Amino acid sequence: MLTLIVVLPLLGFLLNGVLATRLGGNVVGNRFVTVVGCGLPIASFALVVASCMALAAGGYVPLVEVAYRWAEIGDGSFEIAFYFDRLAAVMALVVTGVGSVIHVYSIGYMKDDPGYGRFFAYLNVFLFFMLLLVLGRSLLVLFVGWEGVGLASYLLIGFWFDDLANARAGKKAFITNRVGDAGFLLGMFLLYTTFGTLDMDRINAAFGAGAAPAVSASLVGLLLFIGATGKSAQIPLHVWLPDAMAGPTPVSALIHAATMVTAGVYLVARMAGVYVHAPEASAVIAVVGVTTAFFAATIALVQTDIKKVLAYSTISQLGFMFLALGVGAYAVAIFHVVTHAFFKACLFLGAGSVIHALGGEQDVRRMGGLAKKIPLTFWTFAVATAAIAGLPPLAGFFSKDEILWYSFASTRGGAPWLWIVAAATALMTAFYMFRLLWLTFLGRSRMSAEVEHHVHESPWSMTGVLVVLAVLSAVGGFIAVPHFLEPQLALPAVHESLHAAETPLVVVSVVLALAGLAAAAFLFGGPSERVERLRARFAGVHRVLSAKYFVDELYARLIGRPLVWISDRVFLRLGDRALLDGTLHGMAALGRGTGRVLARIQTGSLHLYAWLVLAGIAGALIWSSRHG
Amino acid sequence: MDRTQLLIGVAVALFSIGLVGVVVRRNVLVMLMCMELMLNGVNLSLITFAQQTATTVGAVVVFLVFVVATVEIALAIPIVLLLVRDKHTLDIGAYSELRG
Amino acid sequence: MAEAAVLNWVLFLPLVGVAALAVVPADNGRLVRALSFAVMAIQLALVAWLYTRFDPSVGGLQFETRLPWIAAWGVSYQIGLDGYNILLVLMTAYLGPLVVAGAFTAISKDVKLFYAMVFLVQFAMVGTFLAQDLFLFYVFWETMLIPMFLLIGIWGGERRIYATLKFVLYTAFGSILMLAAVIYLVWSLQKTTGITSFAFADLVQTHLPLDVQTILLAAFALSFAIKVPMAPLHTWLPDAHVEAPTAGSVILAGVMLKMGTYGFMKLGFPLFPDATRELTPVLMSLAVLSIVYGACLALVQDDIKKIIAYSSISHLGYVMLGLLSLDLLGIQGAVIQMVSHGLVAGGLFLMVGMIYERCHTRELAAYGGIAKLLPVYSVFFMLLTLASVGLPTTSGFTGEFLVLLGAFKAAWPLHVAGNDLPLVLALVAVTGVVLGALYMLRFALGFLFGAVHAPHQPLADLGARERWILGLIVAAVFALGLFPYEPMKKTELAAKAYRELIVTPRLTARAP
Amino acid sequence: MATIEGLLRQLDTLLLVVCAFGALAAAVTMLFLREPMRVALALVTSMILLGGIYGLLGVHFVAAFQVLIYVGAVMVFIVYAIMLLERREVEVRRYSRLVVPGIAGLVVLPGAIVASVWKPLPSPVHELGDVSFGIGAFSVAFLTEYWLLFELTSVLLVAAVVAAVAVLGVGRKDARRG
Repeated sequence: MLTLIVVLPLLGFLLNGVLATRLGGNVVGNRFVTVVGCGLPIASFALVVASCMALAAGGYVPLVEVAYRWAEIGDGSFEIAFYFDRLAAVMALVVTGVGSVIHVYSIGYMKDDPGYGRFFAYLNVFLFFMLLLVLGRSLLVLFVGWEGVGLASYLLIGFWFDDLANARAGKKAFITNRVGDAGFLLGMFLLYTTFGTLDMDRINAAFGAGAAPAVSASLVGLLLFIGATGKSAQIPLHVWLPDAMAGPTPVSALIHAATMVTAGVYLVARMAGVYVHAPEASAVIAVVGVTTAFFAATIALVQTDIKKVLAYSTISQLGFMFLALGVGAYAVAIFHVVTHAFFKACLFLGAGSVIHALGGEQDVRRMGGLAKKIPLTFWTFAVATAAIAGLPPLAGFFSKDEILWYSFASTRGGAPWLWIVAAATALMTAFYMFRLLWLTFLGRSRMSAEVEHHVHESPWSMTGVLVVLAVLSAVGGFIAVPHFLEPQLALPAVHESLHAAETPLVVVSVVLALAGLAAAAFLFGGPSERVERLRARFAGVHRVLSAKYFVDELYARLIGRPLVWISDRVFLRLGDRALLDGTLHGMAALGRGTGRVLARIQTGSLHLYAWLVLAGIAGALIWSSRHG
Repeated sequence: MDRTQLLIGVAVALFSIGLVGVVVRRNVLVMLMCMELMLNGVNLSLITFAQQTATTVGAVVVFLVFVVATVEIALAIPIVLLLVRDKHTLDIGAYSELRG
Repeated sequence: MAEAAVLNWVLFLPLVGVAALAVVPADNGRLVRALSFAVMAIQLALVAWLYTRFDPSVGGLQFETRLPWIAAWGVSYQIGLDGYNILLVLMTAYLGPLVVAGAFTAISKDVKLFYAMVFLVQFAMVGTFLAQDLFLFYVFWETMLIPMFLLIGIWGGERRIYATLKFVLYTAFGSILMLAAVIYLVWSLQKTTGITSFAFADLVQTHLPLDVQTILLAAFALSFAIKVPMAPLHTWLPDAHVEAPTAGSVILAGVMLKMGTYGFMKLGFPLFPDATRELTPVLMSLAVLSIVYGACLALVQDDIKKIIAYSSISHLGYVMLGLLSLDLLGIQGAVIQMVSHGLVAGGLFLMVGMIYERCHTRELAAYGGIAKLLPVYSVFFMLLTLASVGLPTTSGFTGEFLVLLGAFKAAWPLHVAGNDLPLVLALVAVTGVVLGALYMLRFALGFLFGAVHAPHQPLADLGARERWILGLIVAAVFALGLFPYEPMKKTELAAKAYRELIVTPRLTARAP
Repeated sequence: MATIEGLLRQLDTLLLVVCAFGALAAAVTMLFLREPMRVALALVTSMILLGGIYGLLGVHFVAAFQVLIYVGAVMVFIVYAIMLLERREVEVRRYSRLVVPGIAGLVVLPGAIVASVWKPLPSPVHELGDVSFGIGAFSVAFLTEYWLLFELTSVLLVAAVVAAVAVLGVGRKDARRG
């Protein structure tokens, strides 16, 4: 059954990819694509639900299903096997559930695109790899899915490849991920070298049994975390995610918000058995996470592209998740993955609906006052915004609040300063999200008359999905994911002395969210001079934030250009052409020159030749008598 | 000085004289004859050693040398004829443009 | 033994093809092409049958033929299949019909001669793989050069003479050294054991002192390293590839480069195990240098054929790394990587040939937005690109992953013991994964995507013949990526034997 | 008897020495004679004397070949060529520019040979001229042990004939065209 869950989307990919594209001559129409492209993920979702029931019926003993043996070398055996436990169940539900609704949403969004079949094929193959990632028992299978989702992301970011910028963004995503993957690979190698297996349950068990002094858990943890930074867009490998917004909006929702980017979180949670024994690695994760959360939030404050704001918000939220992982609250991180999937998917799809309504416009400076024109989109968007801002009792409130709490009080690395940075980030989150809401939907319209005339609410297939997701964003917090995962991923102990602080902290965080709301309302709800004045006051800061701290430029200066320079000048021109070929040509020239000199001897005088023979014989004889 | 040494000495002398003849004389035909002289020197040494060791192989090689000498002359004379027809001289210096 | 007879047929079938071509009228191009294809297809069928008959649980040679050839020198005609060569022979036979079919439209000059040359190359290549006698091996090894030389020299591009000269000089230079080493090796075998033999099985019994081993290994290694090619002996490759006709490039990249790595695996290292262990740091450094150097150079090329040519250098660096790691994973990975590279680079060269037939230029800058113009072509191109990048589910992943895993696994205990070099090399090799993605995606980006521009529009998308060719290659690539179990079982015992041969010391104190 | 045999032996040796020095003297004169015809005669003299040496050594059939093939065929051919070409000859300088190095070579080459190869010979198995083996032994050797070489000589001769004809043919064609 687990195999079938994975294979169904692959089947969809093959059917759509072959029959509905020019490869197979477009033999089927859009209706077929829709049925196959959406039906199979939904079927997959149904199977996941069934598997969950089976899991519950079996008393939550993990289900294992071996598909086939990939390779067997010496004593090492690599199996393609699937593993279904509580964690995998949660993730699989999110992936297939949110995945399915986004598939449905895409029917409307991509309706008139000439690449309709291709789009669904790509979405299906993404789902296939994502399920492989989530359900894989060994790190190898996980890695296959890991790279595969990267591929799907690459293809989907560059979906409209006529514009070279889109294709370039796809390439950037792929390469950045590959950098992380190199670290991931090393982590895998180290684990395999030590334990002779890549099965994650066995590795966790081995660390749990304390039988692993052979290798430092922190080293393994850090190497795997490098992979996670790539996939989950954490500093320093976060640069690809904002550019990835070049893809169609459902892609941004599915891949770059709800599922794929949380793969890093999933990986760390899945390997919790290692990280529990790796306090140094955990500390690094917490610091990287909170730093990423903070800096991404600051950038999001000034972005003007609706999708870019959401992208930086995603990076920031992922930072929160890693913060949770870093302080040992793995189940809480997964909880945030789930709620984040709901509200961020809702936000992205809402943004998609806006973009759809405005005929492709993405700049919030040319929006405003859309609330009345597209009310359904507005209300769902507003709910999701409130959820991400952490207003109770919406989903984001619960998960974020738990993260803040554990970052403050966990005995596994919690610290007040982590809480302070995280709380400041939460404040900024509330601010920039409501800023976005205001700029897009409220206030005066800044649209051109032409665009304004065409504004229309999206079809039901899209708004219906928005409603579903908005409802989930609202009530998702009541799904007690940490509690469900507790038997597998125990929550960290809390410093006893800090118990008293729990309620005040909750109050503070709610106040912070409301403060963000109020600030946004004050700045953007009122006359625009307020914003202008603020921007003028902090012109320098604004420039740095708008330029995303110049990280892209820095990378280009430090890595990109030197690499090309060295390759071109040192390796190609100096190495290959000058030294190697130069030596070769030099030797050839030497040979030719020698030949020319020797040709002088060939005078045509037979006497000379004969004399040379004579001298040669004499010389040879003398030489041989000397040395013989 | 026994016979062997005498004959080998003569053989060496004949070979050397032949070779020097090729070096110093200018007439093509004389040069050809000097080459024959060299071959004769070699033949003499072969026969001498063959006799000394009482084997047939020396005589066999001498026979082969005869054949080669015949062939050489049979080819050299027509070539010389052609060259003379072209250059109207037997002077070897006139043929130096035959070089590659 | 029917199998042994069939194996001989496999070897000599290309010569039969040459003979058959001789009697076919030259002006009947259709017949010439059909005949050539049929012969290659039969060869493939025979090899495939042998592959199924090959028993993976038996070590050593199977389907062996051994006949005395030059008895006085101990030379015999000895061929057979073993774990070392079975996959390579299968791959060579697999590429054969595809190469022939790929050249149907590309070659219009001296068609008969062209196919005759392809047959001769095929004959020599299969022979090199099958030979179990050093003399026979050397004969095939050298025979290979001549038709290849003609293929580039007659049907090549503008600077073909320069390219052929460079190719032949490099390879001939290596061969001469190897010949000298071969003679010395056989001589010393005779001195020490009294056996005069060129058979591999006998030669691996030679015991030699370390310094002699080192010199002989250096001679063999130079010859093989030129063929691989390993940096810094690689500069003949880009020129040869660029000037060669498509079929030539495919043969060159697909099979001929493996001669070098196969030579190392079958001969170079097992014959001189102690020197190999001694020189491993140097050779491994060169392998890793090749990986990085080839990748960096591929990054800055403007000629699409050169990109693939330099990528070959990088990919074969992995093979060398795997072979030198002396870990079973690495060795098996190296074998798979050889086959994978043959398929992927061969496929990419075929694709370059197809676009060249349509647009007559190899300038990367001349292209853009091919995905819009030729969607089917682009799908295949993308798949092969991904295989080249080493994405999971493709054969490239199987090879690279196992090689890197093996290298790391072998390096870690050394690192723990205080020797950091192998670990550092393994780490540098892992960066090749990133660089590989960088240059191939740069290629794909400029080539497939962006605004549409290409010379000689409108362009026709792939026809049925071309789809079949590429489809078969892609199918093999995925088969090897998804189900490497079967093929690796066939090579497992050979990999173990190789490892045993090298880790067992075989020194003597003094020269014979 | 003993004395007669000894006398004969000494006579034998004397003849050998005379022949050897005669051949040598004839060879030396070849270097100095201007007229090719005289050079040819000196060479014939030298060859006949060498034939005498062969005869004295007991290889009579080689001596016969020497006279028949060399003097009878080769030299006649050369003499014929001299007679054919001589009258057109205007003036050929006798010596080349390399006369001094050449003479130096005359000193150096034998010196080198003697210096390098000369060593006390092992006492000969047989005194020279003791064993004489005739045409029979020679023929048997040729037809058994060296049959391949024998066959090859015939091939070589045929090739030479063909080549000579070809050379002359080329010359004729050139002449006609020119």
